[in-house]
Amino acid sequence: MISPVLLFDLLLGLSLLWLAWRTLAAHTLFEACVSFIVFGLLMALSWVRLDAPDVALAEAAVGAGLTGVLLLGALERAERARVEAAPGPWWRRGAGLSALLLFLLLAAALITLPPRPPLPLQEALPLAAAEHPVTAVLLDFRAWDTLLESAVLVLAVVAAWSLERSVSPPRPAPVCSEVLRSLVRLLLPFSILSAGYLLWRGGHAPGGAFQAGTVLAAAGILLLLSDLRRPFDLRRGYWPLALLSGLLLFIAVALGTLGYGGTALDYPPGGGAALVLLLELGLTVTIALAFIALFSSGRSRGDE
Amino acid sequence: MSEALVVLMVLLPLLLAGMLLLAPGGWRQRMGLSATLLSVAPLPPLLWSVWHSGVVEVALGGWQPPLGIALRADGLALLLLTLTALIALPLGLHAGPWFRAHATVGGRGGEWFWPLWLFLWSSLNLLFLAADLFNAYVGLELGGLAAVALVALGGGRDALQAALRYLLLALFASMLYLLGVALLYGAGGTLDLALLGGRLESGVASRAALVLITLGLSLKGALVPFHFWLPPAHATAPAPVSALLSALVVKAPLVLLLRIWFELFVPLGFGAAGEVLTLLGVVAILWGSLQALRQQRIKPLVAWSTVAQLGYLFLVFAIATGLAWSATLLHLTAHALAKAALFLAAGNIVLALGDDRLSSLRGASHGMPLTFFTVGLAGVSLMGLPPSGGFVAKWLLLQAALEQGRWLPVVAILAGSLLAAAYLFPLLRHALTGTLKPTGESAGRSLPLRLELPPLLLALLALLLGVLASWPLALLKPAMPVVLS
Amino acid sequence: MIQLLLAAAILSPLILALALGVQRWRPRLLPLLPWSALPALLSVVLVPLESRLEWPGVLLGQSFVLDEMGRLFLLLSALLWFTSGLFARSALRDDPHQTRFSLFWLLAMSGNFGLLLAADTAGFYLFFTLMSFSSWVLIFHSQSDSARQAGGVYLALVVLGEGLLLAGLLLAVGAADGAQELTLVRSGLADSPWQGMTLALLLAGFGIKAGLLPLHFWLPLAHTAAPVPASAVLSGAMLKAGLFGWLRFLPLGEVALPGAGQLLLGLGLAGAFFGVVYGLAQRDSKAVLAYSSVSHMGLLSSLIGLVLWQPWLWQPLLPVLLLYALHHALTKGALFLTVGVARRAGVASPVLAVAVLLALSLAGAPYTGGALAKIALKSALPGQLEWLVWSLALVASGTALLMWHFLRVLLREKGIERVAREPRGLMWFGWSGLSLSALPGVWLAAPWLLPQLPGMALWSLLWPLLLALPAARLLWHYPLPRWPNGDLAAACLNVVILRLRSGWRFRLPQSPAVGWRWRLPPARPGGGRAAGIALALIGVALYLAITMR
Amino acid sequence: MNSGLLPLAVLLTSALAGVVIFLLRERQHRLRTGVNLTAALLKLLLVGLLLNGVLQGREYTLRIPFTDGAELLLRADPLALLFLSLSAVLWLITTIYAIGYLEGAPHRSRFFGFFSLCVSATAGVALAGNLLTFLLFFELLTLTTWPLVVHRGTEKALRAGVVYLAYTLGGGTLLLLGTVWLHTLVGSTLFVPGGVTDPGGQISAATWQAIAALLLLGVGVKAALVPLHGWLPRAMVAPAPVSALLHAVAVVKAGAFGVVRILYDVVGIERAVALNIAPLLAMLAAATIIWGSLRALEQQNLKRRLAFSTVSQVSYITLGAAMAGPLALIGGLVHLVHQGLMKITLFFCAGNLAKTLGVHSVGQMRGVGRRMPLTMLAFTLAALGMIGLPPMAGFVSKWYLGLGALEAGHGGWIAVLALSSVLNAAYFLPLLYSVWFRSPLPQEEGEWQPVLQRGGHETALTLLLPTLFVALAALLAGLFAATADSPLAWAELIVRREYFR
Amino acid sequence: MSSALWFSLVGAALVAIALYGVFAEHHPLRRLIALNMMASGVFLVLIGLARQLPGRVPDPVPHAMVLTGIVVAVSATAFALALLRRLSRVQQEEG
Repeated sequence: MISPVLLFDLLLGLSLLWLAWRTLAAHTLFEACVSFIVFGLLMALSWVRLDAPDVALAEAAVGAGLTGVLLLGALERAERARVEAAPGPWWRRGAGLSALLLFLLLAAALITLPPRPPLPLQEALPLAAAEHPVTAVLLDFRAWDTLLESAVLVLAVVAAWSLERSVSPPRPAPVCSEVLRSLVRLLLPFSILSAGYLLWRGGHAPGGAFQAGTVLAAAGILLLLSDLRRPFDLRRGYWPLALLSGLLLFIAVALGTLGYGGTALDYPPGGGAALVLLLELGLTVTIALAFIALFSSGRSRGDE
Repeated sequence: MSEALVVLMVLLPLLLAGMLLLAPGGWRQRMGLSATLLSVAPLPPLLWSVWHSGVVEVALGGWQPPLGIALRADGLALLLLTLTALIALPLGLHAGPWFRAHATVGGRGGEWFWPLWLFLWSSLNLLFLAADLFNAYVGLELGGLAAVALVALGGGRDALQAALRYLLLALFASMLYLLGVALLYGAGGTLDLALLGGRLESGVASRAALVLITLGLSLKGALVPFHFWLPPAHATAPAPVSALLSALVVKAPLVLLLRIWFELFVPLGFGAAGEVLTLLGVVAILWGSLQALRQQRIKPLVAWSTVAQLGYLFLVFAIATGLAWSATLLHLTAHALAKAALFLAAGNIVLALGDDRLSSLRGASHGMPLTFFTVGLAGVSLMGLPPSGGFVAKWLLLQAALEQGRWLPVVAILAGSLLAAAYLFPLLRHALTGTLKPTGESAGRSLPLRLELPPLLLALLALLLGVLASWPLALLKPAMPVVLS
Repeated sequence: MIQLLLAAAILSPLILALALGVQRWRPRLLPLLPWSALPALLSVVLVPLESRLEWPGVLLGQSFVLDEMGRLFLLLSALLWFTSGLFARSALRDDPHQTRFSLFWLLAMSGNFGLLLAADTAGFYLFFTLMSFSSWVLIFHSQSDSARQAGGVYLALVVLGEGLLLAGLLLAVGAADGAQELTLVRSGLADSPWQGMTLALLLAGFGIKAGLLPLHFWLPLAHTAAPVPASAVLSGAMLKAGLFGWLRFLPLGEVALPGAGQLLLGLGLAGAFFGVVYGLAQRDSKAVLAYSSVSHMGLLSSLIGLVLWQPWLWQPLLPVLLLYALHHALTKGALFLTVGVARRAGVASPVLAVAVLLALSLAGAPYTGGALAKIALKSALPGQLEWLVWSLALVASGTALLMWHFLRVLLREKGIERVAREPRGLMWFGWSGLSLSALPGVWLAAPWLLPQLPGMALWSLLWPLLLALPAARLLWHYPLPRWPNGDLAAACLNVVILRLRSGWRFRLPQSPAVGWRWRLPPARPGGGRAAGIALALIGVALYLAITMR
Repeated sequence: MNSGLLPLAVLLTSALAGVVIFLLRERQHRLRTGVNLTAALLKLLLVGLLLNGVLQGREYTLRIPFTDGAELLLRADPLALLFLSLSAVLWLITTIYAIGYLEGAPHRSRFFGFFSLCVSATAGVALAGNLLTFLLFFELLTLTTWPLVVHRGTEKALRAGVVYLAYTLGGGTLLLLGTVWLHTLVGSTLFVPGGVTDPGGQISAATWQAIAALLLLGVGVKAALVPLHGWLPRAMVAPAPVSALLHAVAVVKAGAFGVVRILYDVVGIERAVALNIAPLLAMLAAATIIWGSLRALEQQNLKRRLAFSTVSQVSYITLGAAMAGPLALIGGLVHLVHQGLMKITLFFCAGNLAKTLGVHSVGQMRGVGRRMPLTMLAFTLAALGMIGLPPMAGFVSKWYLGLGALEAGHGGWIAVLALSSVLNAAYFLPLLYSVWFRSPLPQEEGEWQPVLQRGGHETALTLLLPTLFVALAALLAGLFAATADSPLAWAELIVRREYFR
Repeated sequence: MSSALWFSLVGAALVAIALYGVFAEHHPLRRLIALNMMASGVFLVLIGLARQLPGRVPDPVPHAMVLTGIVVAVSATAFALALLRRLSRVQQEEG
């Protein structure tokens, strides 16, 4: 008899697929964006089912939330973009064929996958700079990946800035209802508080820089949307330094450990945890500001 | 000490990029060149130590590979790092004045070029040194994004359109690659290339991984059926950027594929799949050259020539001998130098003449003799005529193909070099001769030496490679994959 | 000393020719024209037989020898060049192209002497070519229409001759495995594997120069078009050069070649008769003389053919041949000069007398040089060749008839080229010198050549002349119609000239111009859409490639 | 000077001169002439040194590593010296001629730069010790001569340039394939008089034929064998010194030299005869001789007629080499020098006519003998030489070729030689006739005035003296062929010492 | 059929659907959404693989990879959208 949990997973998987199909077959772009956001939420749910709390948090905040906001922000301009002619029916059938073949290949591979030897985690974890395994991997074992990933983020911001021709400050949001403003005033302190908690918790439990950063970013974007404060331009003043702080800090730590111990990112025995926390802090600030910059870059005065 | 140098090769450009971003726009252009010079600093000592004491392994974060990430600086990596540095210096010299000249035309690319270029450079260095597959993925993404941003610097409608199509295809290709890596991780339990070799056995998973990784990387490496994004992107990008793209960026995925193919897949017995890639390489040479013959404008012609020349690099998969491997890498180097010189020179021509149609080249060489001499030299290397590096590479490739008695690559190589002559000489023919334009005004304002010298330097390097071919070959010999030697 | 004289014989005309190149020295050098033949004349007398002159460095190892045959031919050539040179000096004094004429006159003379003395094949070929090409300018000198036409025909044949000769000489030298010496080449030809081909080439090559029948048609055209001294030398020295070539290269007396011998004999006799008949139909005195030369050379060729056929005849016939050649060269030269004198100064009684004497000598009247040669010939011929003797007699009567016709034409032409000023003495000297050497000279040379003087069989000499008388009368009433000069050539030449005039140029079939304009259709925008399918195809191919292996 | 440096020095003198001249600006023509002449004289001196060194049997080799498996080798053997001395001497003369010819023309730095590079490439082709080096310099020759062909920059020159490239690059590709194939099979492509040693004997006859065909066709393009000669007449668009260089000294001679090298030093003449490669090549050469002369007959432009005459004349060398007999090879090799001397004279005269009188077509040459007597004298001498009349140099080589044909056992070639002489006469003698014996065209059609001004030279001395010098050289080379230090003697030395012991 | 394998298969299906979306659609925004879905699909496969390890604690490395992947995907999407906006503005200006 199928256990209720398995039934739930089955339903969840099928609804995911159906929703994906609906997103692609959506008539209007807006409908596609909205269904994509819902798809993101369902994805977060499936991460929970797969015992991946960190990923669930990140997916919910970034995958669903932030991407959705960006998509909606760009929606209005995207509808007016002139597009090449749609590919003919034969091309679509060809694409369908290759999709099917790809699925068969993957399914066969996944089903016949031999069990792989386990990673020597048990011995290494106690030595890691953080108890929570995911954070340990992220910021100790594979800290190099995280460094480069922050570089990718900063690069995305720089690239978005390089597209702007005229350097004009972001224009104020259209008039928005008072309800939103009051809601934002309520939510802001809570989000900062929860971001701080998530950051602190990352060391030993699911959480960490990514999730905290994203929450802060959400708060910032709400602030922008609700027009509570004069729109600030991240390209002026100290903001670029703040934006780059995560990356520069990471590189500084890498060079420091290089100078100190001879191998980059090899934390000294005692100070591992402290350094990780420092790095997490830097990452949070960078991620938050980066996402805010990415959101606001599309809405500068020159746009409308 | 040399471990530090390896890490510095990747981190230094990132750091300098960050610092440049903090500097105001005007300053960036001046600091850009010095940042490029600084980034090259760790290379000579590293080259010296690898030349003498062999491969340098770096386990980042102190953790050995199954857990941590490793960087391997072997002969192949060093050759490509040196190549990148050799191209970066003249390019840096050329980009400054080039963008300033364009600044007057309303382009603001100058200040954003330097940070994006440094990000790209760091990603290239990472890709050449990476021994960890996921790390390579992040490197590919970093490089892809930076390259697209650089193409978008062109600013025009078709530049942006080409950039968007390039970005979408690059993301798609990275996803395929990541899927392949996932399957490998699923089967092998580790992401390190060297360790994976021992842990995999030829099941459906590893075969699927081969198919996905090969598709992903050949899409990023513009092998013929997936080449359509390259010509518009390289033609519409600013000249220094298209030089970078054609010479280095489009080759990094191929180097990664070469490593994975010969260190992972061939030992598993999947060598036979190389026939497909070589066949596509042959098609690439012929199709690219024919298309290049069609072009009426300079930069699309040079871009299509890249598509053709990339075909040569895929011939090694079927021939699979040590000689073919080193010949392919030598060809990669020679093509990189010559193509960079050609693109920079093409940029100069378009800058001086105002439009890049081939027919308007008549008598253009009066104003800029050096530029057309560079086009000549670069042409000689692309055609594989002695004494250029291209000739040596062609000679070794032909020898490797003939040793295996494979006639198709032989015919393709020879036809390719003839067709190269066919589409390159009109470029020279129009320019060298003929009277000035009917309107009588000079065929284009004469260019300052600062713009004409760097491409000449690159072209001379391409020729020098022909004379000193034994050095890179010696560098490559120890790094030859075990299955080939 | 001897070597110096031999060298002077060949080189003096050459040096004089080169000196003429300088503008300032010309007035002083031109009078020296005839005297450059003197060294050759002296060397005939002073240089002992078989003395050699070696120039190892020149060309392919050049060497010269004066042997018996060479000496006789040198004698007749030198005499002719000297006397005609005198005649030319006065005849061409006020001719605008005088320098050019004398330049090529000297080159031809040097070629002629070098040819006679050369002892190696390459040298022989060098001087033979020099003579042939420079004589073309002499023929072409007056640049009138007939002169251009004659020059063109002569040049074409000379070039053809050169080609044949080169091939023939190469084959001959090849047979003598690379030896250049003429004597070795001659003996080598006897057993050479390509004997037939070599003989054919040599016969044709020298036949053109000697006026053998099918290749003779340039001779009358050239003689009529050339100025008088040039035609004198042409008929005298140059025709004999062809003969000399045969004597040098053909293995006469060493091997029996019946085929070639009979062919040459037949062609020679045919030429002899044809010359006489066609000569009678000419109205120009020089044409008549030219055809008489064709006839005589035909005779000589037939004798050579005879020797080729019956080698044992070589010993007795050689001196006769030499005497006959000497007599014909000198007499014909004198006759040509007579024509020159007659045309310029009219036919005064002494001129007429000498002309008649020369004609009789040529026809072989008794007590003349001609008779001497004819009798020597008859005595030398063996008994069983009776028909040959008869035919020779017939030719003799024909010649007599021709000479009668010549005298009639000459009388009609007297004084047509009368020049304002009285011709200077040099012309008379030249003419009289040659006539003297032709008439009594042969008598002096005969004993020196023939072992013993044959008796003067009067009757056998007289009956041909008598036979000629009724024929002459017959001709007086029904003269032959006027046939075109240079029979074979005239026919095909007109066709060629018409085509040339109409602007026709030598055209090869034109290969289609391969200027392909291969313009590809313009490139259509990126085939991104195809990538979807391409992915599937290549993915499947990769997968199958692994599994199928 | 140790043995290796001398060949390198010979190569570098003209190469460096070329580079220096490139850097000179257009108006520094005195300096440029100085550099040009010193380089030419220096090279001549070095070649002289090399010549008597080789005469005494000293060995000059220089090895440069190319890739691990192959190396570049420069070696001065007698055959190389023959071609090298010809190119060195004629380069000096052509340079003087070019200086005079291009007085006041644009782009002279570019011209003389490529001019010297082209000659160093020729020197490289001569001195190459193995097939790889030969190929390298052979392709360099194409690169350096192309700018000379399109020097004028007119539309016609450009088209001629494209055709030239299509042919020569095609040939180069065939040569490359042959070389690589041989290299992979045998491991080294060293020039060995008896032909490349094939230790394992694993090269089958068919492979040898294929390789020989590839190599010979590759070289045949520059040796202007019949189907591959199309580029030569079109390349006549180039200025006269270039045509002189292309035809007499560098390109065509490199092709013929290549044929000899490949037949005797790579394939080996016994093997070539055994696999009937040599007879086939001989037939092709004979066909070229006849076809070239026939085509020359119908050309009205003087330089095109000379070009087709070159097509036929160069095949004498190929014929001589292909007849596989000592005498024939001597004839072929000595014709390499003689044809060079005679043809360069003809082109200098054509250049003089074009430069001073603007005469280009055969029709305009009527009566030009009076206006330019010395040039036309040189022209006549060279023309007679081409026909093969003694005492000119052409006769000597034709004579040896004839004897060689007989020695090799097939007399048929003599017919070809004789026929070609007649054809040569057919297209040269009318020229001489109209030059000397016909009155010039009336004033307005023929735009040069017929009478030579008193006292003035017929044309610039720098144009006249080289012409007369080479004409004299051609005459002396023929007249004194049998002396010890004539080209003929050197050719005999080569054949006797290297190929037919 | 463990739930991890099921989710991996769902991921594979998602990748397939996304591939169809990338090549069948023509509007860049739709193709971008398809690409994001493909990323999620790949991450599902990755995490699915992580789960198959015996013992309770799932293998953290795929989790770290997915986290990095998500950030990279979102930054790429953001840049793509900025590029799209810029393109439509330029198209509008140039008419």
